[in-house]
Amino acid sequence: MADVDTQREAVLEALDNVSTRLTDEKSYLTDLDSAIGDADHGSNMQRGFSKAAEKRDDFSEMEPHEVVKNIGTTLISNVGGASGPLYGGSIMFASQELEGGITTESSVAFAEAYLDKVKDRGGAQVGSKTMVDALVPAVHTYKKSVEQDDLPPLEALAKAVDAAERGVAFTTPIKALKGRASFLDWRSVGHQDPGATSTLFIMEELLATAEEYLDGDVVRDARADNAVRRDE
Amino acid sequence: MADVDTQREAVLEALDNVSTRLTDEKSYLTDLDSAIGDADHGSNMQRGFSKAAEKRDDFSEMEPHEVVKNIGTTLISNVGGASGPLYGGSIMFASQELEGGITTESSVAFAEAYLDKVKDRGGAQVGSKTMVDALVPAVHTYKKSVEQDDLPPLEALAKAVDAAERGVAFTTPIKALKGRASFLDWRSVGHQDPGATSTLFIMEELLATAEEYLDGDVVRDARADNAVRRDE
Amino acid sequence: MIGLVVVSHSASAAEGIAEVAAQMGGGNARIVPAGGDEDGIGTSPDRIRAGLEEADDGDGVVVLVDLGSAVMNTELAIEMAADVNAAIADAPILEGTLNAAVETTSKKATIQSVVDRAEEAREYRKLN
Amino acid sequence: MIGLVVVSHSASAAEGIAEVAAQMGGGNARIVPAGGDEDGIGTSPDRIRAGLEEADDGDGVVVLVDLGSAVMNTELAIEMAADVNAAIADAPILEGTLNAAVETTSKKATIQSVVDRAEEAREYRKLN
Ligand SMILES: Nc1ncnc2c1ncn2[C@@H]1O[C@H](COP(=O)(O)OP(=O)(O)O)[C@@H](O)[C@H]1O
Ligand SMILES: Nc1ncnc2c1ncn2[C@@H]1O[C@H](COP(=O)(O)OP(=O)(O)O)[C@@H](O)[C@H]1O
Ligand SMILES: [Mg+2]
Ligand SMILES: [Mg+2]
Ligand SMILES: [Mg+2]
Ligand SMILES: [Mg+2]
Repeated sequence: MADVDTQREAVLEALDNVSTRLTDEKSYLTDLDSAIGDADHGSNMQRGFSKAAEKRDDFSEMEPHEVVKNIGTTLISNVGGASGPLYGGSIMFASQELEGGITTESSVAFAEAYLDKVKDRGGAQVGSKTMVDALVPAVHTYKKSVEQDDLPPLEALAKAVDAAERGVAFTTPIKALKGRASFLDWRSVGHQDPGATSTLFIMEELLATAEEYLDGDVVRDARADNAVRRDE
Repeated sequence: MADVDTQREAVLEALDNVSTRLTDEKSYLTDLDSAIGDADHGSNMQRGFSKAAEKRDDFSEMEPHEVVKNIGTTLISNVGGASGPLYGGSIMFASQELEGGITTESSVAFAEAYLDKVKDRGGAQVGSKTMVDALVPAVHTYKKSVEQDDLPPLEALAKAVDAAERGVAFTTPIKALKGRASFLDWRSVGHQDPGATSTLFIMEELLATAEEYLDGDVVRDARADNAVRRDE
Repeated sequence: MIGLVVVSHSASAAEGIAEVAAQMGGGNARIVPAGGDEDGIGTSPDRIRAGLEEADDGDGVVVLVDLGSAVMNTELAIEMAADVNAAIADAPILEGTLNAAVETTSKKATIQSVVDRAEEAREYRKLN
Repeated sequence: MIGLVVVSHSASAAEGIAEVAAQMGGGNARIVPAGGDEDGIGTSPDRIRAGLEEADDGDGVVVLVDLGSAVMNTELAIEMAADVNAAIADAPILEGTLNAAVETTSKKATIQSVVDRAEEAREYRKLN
């Protein structure tokens, strides 16, 4: 296990990376939300994570799990929309799994607790066309890769990111059953879910951060579907 | 049939009498409404009829049924609450029965049309604890007294007023099924309905006006229940 | 496009409901709040009539109402605005307006489909 | 007395609903609007939490909500306000608040009876 200072540094680094990424993706996420929602997912996410990133200094003395918890509460108060309680509340809740420090095992427990809370809070299942569609394959894949296949954490995480990407692609052809988009009924078919997409972006940044800290370099599988990311 | 000028004069005189009476009863009606409603029936009725009475001069050239119709539209715009559309809309609608002039027969048709419109607009039946509980016995009694018993109109109207008074008394021991009071459910039992009460007051003033114009003087039956009027 | 009129006893409730629903319709829905009366809490047939006329572009209007006298004054207003084709939805006012707002932005919307969609809001459950 | 909190995405909708409901409770009900968020349309767990604390006199609180995120933020707020005994009613927001306001003024009211009464508003029909 890395020492506490390194763990904290890694968490803060991840936070910065996520915040920067979501700032870059703000208008893309908002475009996705404008098709089946109220065109605010990009600004919601950008605002919430920027506020958290601005608190870096307040976090500098905390235990790593406390930092994660405080990121959650900051998101709760600042993201707004459905994604605020989902991201913020679930991060806050799952942070307790990290109380003993951030290890491969505790990261699996964190991921599971996070998924459980999102499902519990929002009532969405796989196929509801929400962030759950990205999370379920990602968390299942991560857990199986670590616990059954004994893959190193970085490889497991890379596989999880690919799984999330397949989940994002899966949201496009289905009808929304939860959240604002569900009001559109059949008209939601054919549009990619913003929350699943932001989940993927965050996971990509976690992977990038892990690559730095675990000193590895993984090759991700061929992407499931190029449609899930904006034209670059 | 009285000439048009006398008819119009009688209508305007009735309007004045009703307006004065409702001004006198304003706080009593509001007290009734405060027990099972929102404490505005007195001011609603007073405001609406005062506005109509103030328009006396505008009415001075109109046909009698036009005056009645305009009283209705003035009430629609000025009474407010549930009683606005009920009183105003029904008077407006029923005024067409007076197009051929105000006679005993047309007054029966007016009364029936008025009752039909109140029931139709509000969906209340006898026993819903509304103005319908005063109107049904009054209109039935008036029609029967005129058409079956061949009573002179003044006597028929006096009987109708007594019938309305029994209807008002009947509202007290029952549960409200329509209007605001119905939200109170069982707690509405034991309170007299404000709209039934104002209906009675208006009918009393129509009777007083008719006594003047038909040059009669009728003895009303013993009152059904002293509880229906305020302590004087 | 079918217009919507929101008739609540409170002017600010009507405005707020219209505001939330406008977002659901992606900013394209025609939603006119017509709440309150001259004295504050209440409904006014004259205001509702004006709302009907404002909301109508010729395709007709669906009205969402809160309680008793809102219904009666809306009926009167519809009778008065004889040139506007309008119907009242028997639906919870906020939830019905949201559903209706989405439906009005559909190419296939009709007065009946908007009423139906508004009335489906009765079945809307909020807790999992 | 049981308090009520009205959580709509629109601050003015929440205020207007509270205003109409206050009349139903004969002016005695404790009704706190907690709508909107810092940026306008939305809900805020911090505002809702403050609303819960304001509405509670020790007897508990029932919360009426509009859509999805209002429910989730209310759940979070209830978790945060650990000292307030609160429940969410699965009811149309305006109609449920009116029913609930009447029930809170009953001597026999409990959190459960207020929730039940609010949820009965689903059955409320407006047209004859
Ligand atoms: N009940 C739910 N369960 C899971 N995810 C949900 C739920 N409701 C919404 N979401 C997610 O939230 C995203 C929208 O977030 P955002 O636009 O920030 O909030 P809002 O819809 O309130 O404007 C959706 O794309 C979806 O992934
Ligand atoms: N649906 C209805 N049908 C018949 N009469 C009704 C109906 N609703 C209310 N009323 C009558 O209206 C009266 C209340 O009028 P008012 O206080 O002026 O209106 P509001 O209830 O809107 O404040 C009630 O006492 C009742 O007699
Ligand atoms: Mg959104
Ligand atoms: Mg939003
Ligand atoms: Mg009243
Ligand atoms: Mg009133």
